[in-house]
Amino acid sequence: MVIHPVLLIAIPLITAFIIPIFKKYGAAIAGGAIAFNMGYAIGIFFHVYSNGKIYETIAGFNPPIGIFLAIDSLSALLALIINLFAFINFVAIGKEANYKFSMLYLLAIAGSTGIVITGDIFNMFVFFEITAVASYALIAGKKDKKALEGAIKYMVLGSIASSFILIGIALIYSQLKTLNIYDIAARIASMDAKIKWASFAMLLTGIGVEAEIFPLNGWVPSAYQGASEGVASLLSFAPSKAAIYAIARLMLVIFPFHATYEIALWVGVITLLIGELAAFMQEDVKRMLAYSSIGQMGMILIAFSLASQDLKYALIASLFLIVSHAASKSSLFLLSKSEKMHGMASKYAGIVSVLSLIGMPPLAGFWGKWYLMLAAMDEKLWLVIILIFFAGIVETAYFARYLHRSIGNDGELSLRYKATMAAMASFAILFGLLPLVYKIASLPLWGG
Amino acid sequence: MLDIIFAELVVAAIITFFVREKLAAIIAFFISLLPLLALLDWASNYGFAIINLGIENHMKIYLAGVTLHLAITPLSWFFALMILPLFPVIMLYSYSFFKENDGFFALMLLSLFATFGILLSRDMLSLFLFWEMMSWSSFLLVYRSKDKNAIMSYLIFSVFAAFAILFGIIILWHENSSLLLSDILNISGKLGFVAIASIITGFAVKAVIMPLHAWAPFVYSKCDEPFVAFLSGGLSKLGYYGIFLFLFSLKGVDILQNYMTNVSWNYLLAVFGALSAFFATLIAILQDDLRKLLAYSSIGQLGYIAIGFGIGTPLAITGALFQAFNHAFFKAILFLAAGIVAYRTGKWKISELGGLAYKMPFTFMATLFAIFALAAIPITSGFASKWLLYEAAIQQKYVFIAPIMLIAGVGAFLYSFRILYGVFLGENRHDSVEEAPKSMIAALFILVLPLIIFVVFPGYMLDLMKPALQAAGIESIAHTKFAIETSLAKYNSIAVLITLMVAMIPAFVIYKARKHRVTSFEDNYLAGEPYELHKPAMHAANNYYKPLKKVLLPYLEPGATYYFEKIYNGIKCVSNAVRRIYTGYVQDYAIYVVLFLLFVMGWLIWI
Amino acid sequence: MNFAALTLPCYITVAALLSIGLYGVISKSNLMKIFISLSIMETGVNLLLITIGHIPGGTAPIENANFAKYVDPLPQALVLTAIVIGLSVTALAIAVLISYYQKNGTLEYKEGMKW
Amino acid sequence: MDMIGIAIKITILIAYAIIGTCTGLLFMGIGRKIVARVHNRVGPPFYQNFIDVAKLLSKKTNISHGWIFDLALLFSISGILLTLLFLPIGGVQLLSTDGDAFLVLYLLAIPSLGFALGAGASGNPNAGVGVMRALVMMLSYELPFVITLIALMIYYDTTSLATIVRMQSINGIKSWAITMPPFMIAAFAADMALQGMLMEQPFDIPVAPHEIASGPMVEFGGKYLGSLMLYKAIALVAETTLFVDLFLGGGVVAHGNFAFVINFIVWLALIFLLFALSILIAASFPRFRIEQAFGFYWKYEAIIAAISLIWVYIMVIK
Repeated sequence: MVIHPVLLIAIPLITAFIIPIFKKYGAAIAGGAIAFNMGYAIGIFFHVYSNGKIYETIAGFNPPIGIFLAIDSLSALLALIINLFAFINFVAIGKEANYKFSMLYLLAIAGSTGIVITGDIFNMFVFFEITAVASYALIAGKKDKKALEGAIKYMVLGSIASSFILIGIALIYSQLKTLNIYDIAARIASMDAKIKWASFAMLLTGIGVEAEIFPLNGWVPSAYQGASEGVASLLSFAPSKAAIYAIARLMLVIFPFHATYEIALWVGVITLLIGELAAFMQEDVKRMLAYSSIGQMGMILIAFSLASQDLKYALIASLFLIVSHAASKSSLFLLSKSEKMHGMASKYAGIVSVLSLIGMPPLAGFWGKWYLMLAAMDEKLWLVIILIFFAGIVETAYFARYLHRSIGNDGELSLRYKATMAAMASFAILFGLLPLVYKIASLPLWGG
Repeated sequence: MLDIIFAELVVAAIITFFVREKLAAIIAFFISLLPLLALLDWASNYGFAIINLGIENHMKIYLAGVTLHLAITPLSWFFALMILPLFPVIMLYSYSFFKENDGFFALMLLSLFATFGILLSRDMLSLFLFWEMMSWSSFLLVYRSKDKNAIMSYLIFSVFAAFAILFGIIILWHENSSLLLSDILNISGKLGFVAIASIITGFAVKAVIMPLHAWAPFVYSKCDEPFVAFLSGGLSKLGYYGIFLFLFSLKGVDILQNYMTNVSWNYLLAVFGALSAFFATLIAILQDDLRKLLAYSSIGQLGYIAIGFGIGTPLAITGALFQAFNHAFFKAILFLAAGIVAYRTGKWKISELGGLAYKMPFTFMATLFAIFALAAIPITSGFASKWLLYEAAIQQKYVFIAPIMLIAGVGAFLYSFRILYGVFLGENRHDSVEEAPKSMIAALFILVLPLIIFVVFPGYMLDLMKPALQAAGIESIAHTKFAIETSLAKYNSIAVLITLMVAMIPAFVIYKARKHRVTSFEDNYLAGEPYELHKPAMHAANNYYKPLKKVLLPYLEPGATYYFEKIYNGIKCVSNAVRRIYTGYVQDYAIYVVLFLLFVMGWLIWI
Repeated sequence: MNFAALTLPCYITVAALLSIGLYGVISKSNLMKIFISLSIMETGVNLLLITIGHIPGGTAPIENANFAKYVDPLPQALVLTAIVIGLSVTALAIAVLISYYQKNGTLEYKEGMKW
Repeated sequence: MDMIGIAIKITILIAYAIIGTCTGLLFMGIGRKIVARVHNRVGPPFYQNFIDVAKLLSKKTNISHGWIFDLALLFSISGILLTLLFLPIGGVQLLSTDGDAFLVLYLLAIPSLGFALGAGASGNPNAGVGVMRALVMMLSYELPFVITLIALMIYYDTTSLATIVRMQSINGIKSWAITMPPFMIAAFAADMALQGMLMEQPFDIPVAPHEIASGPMVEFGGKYLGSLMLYKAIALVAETTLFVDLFLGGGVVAHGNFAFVINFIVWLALIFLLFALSILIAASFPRFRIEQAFGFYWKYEAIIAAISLIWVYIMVIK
């Protein structure tokens, strides 16, 4: 098999620009492209799983000058998750996807995948912007007041964020004259301390807006609430996961310092607490799920920050958390289309997702919490452990309320919609039972 | 053999989900007999020898990067003996209980799977894993009730328990660098204390020790009765299994004692057990909902087990295990019988029931027997267990716990009679009610058997638990087939039974000597007034313990639930305050972004 | 850092543009003004990039034998990309604002979804 | 134990069962006489209760309410005989080595439960109310009683009644528990509890003839009522004997070959004294209401009993 990771980005991008030509068949073409992308992501994943890292330079220039893609086990997994769920989600959206929607959807996927697999910090920025612009448009696409408001909030914060990311990149470039993440990482020590920290702060703030970190996540509840179910689901597994992965790279590869670890840890803890507490009293389901997402992102951030200290458990924890959150939250967002859990499949999806999120074995969420605890224990972070437990109980409380509220059989969801939801939730079980994620995390990391 | 059983349980769980209810019940019944085969296999291989299989003989499951160790131990064998027989009985019962198959049997089999897993776990991770599987499979059964309080309280308390156990386990893992249960805990001081205390707290939630019982009344009173029978009879025992495992098998007692030598932490467990026995009994007396009454009675009876573990002498532990065994059976009978009553009449309120004894004599007899066991009348094995506990308390001169236990035992008579009188005796209110279906009756009487066997031979029960106790280094107490002897006194069950039978002779002679005429219940003495005038007042079961209620209620009113609600409301307030951060103004959010930037910069550059 | 005669005023301008932009975002309630402020910010960032790439006395990075010294070409390429992105965001923003105006009849940002 | 030993033991047991029954009936008759004298009446002859029982048992019974109703008769007589035989009587151990005080407490519940079942099966609301009162009374008086019981148990470090009696009889009267100050208090509390156990005024709330038409026994007639009377007679003996065993050394004053005759007489005298005391109290006090009785036992009596328990506990710990 010829491995060209660039196809993961190129195919959706090109398809996105072709689609407007074939208006009528746009959705079908997009579906085919996403399916191909999914297959390709799976292929790359298993290639990386068995053969190790892949580097690909584009247009013949070698790093540090040229642009290059770097796929290690982590990015392969992220790319797999994004494309896999993107496909399932697209099937769920089905007829609602016209050619415009499909185009934006493809752009968002391309952008998210790009963030994950790029090895160039400016490219990362570009992909962030592609994802963000596509997401704004997707959110606004519902065209009611709430959707527009959500889109505007996202847009304002996203624009500020992009400015900050760009400033951060500019600061790094001004010192090191390179944009390659590898190169930056190798020479980070030679940077002027103040500029180094300023650039980290800028990048963290900028990417943090996309990664739903507190207090940069003002847009999150409104955007999720305003967006249609399919889009909310997309937002929960594609841009946010890519962004948190970008932060992980920032911390693990570029700025592996104790100060950054500490700041990320406590920001993560606060995000977790605020997210879960805010979700506790929320009456609107989508908004509740959005706050819950914030909390989960906080937990993933904690895991990643611990991973900079202790690769052994924390990295596994973060991967499990990402998988669990992607599978569960997106299926819950899809489920929020109907007020009640209608039919067996949606009951299954809803319950499995909730159980995985609150950490019941043998679902993926449990392993996330388990390894996170082990990692936190290794660092003797008593307060963090207790706060995570507290947040977990709060989370359980509102999810229990949610489960109770959605008892009932009324609602009309198509069979395909329910099947896709169930399929999504099944991945929480699948990844929980298979040793895949565990083994992935033990593969050598990028730059390490 | 174990792996086959595990696999078959899962497969059967999936199959039963999709077949018709009767077929599902039959499959579930036969499949749930399988784990018992494993027990028999073990008994035939090793008898009552104390065998702890080495790590090389464990069954291993590889899951998500970890290895789970499973094997039967003497302790798990004993607990399996008390919990696992409940499953086939419940399946048998459910054969006619459910009108349609909506997943009950599948979930029950999953619960069985998890139960079996918990009992067989030989490392803490698999213990926790199966424990949580048990939590969610039973949660899904609770979820079927569609009752908000039940669903929320069960899930929240389960997760709280899980976190408490997890917290303890990771401390033990970190300090011990091993999760195997066969290793001796090499931990002491504050950390060891926190770990063990936390684990015990976690298991205490499922063991329904006050004040962590708040979920039980909601759950017990709203779910399907066959499930509640398992919940009260089986699941609570798993909580005590965990407590026993960590407290005695792993010598957690010593860790607790070594932390502060002059404080007996164990005693605290006994005190909580005594308090739950006492208060739950008093609350049970005042209930009108049959299921709530049984729920509180369950809490009270389980409190005795906690007392036994808390006292911690061989005598007390023997008593506690005996009590656990009895409770598994008699409480299952009571809940199943309550289910029969509801199945036939559709009513739960005791004040609306009455006079069922002549309509359903077999149900009544089984219930009566269970109540004898519950009230520790010496013609069932229920007495021996309580007697051992009383002896243990006196032996240790626990002058606070002993009277509370005894008075709770007396209180049990009160609510027992409330069930008997309110439901089965008194005015006949249901003319068209029939006896329960045969499968249900059969289920009840299967459960009665052990209560009879072990009153005649209490020594056999002590023999059964002997390996479990000796594996934990606890000597078993002196006994023969019929009699148990302690340093304080002796209890000879056969003397009681034979004397009772002999004493029955004069009673029987008196009974048979002269004829009597059976009249309808309506034909009775009402101070000379015709029955019609009194019809509304015939049933005295309405607000039965009114005088007692008047006296006790002010003291029982606040209750643990009240405080948990306060905590819940407190979190609500905090949550409301936190939500205000999201003002809805994008300008504010922009300010947050800038502030965050400045904060991070400030932190990194100046600190 | 090498502060040459030209770069310092550029940095000051960058700071000013950024501050003005941020101030606009924070203080204005008219959405159009907010997005104009964001554009101003972007301009500031672009200026920053160019300033970083500037080498005193350098010329435009076009192959020319006469000039050996030219400015760093990469930032300029970046700025081109950034401008395109900024443009697309602005265009999208205006499209959304039109929709917003049609629904709400105003561009003033009123109390919306909260808590 | 050989066959002859068993035969002798069985004979003794049967003898004591009969003696207990007769003593009980006799005491009841005497009690009626005493109450009558206190009330300034003549009263029935002391053998009146024998006549009553004989009459009731020998007549055809007109009302029964089915087999659960019959359980009352069966359980009451057998249960109370069983209880009696597990008590040491006048130094004779009977079966008391095969059980202990806890067993006796629970055996006492068998006849009560049987009666409660029969009363419930009758469907008469008065019976139901009566049983409720009886059970609440039981809950009330058991608290002080078990506290005093535990005080004795931890002092003598045994729960066996036989052992308690043996240890109290080492030095005759001087070693009786009641001679010690803490147990004087305890004995007072236990005697009040005994008053409740015997269902005498002021604690005759369950039967309260004027309120609920004799409560549980409202439906009993003929052989059922006869068995009830027999039960009451034996229960009287059993309960007073329990008190004697606990506090008065089981009435054991002498040791030796024929000591059991003396001891028997002392035992008889003691239980008569106790019974007479309770009858006198009953004759001079009006009835409590149920809440009052509950409050009396759980507040005052329990505190008194608790004081003795704490006192004993301190003594033992030292």
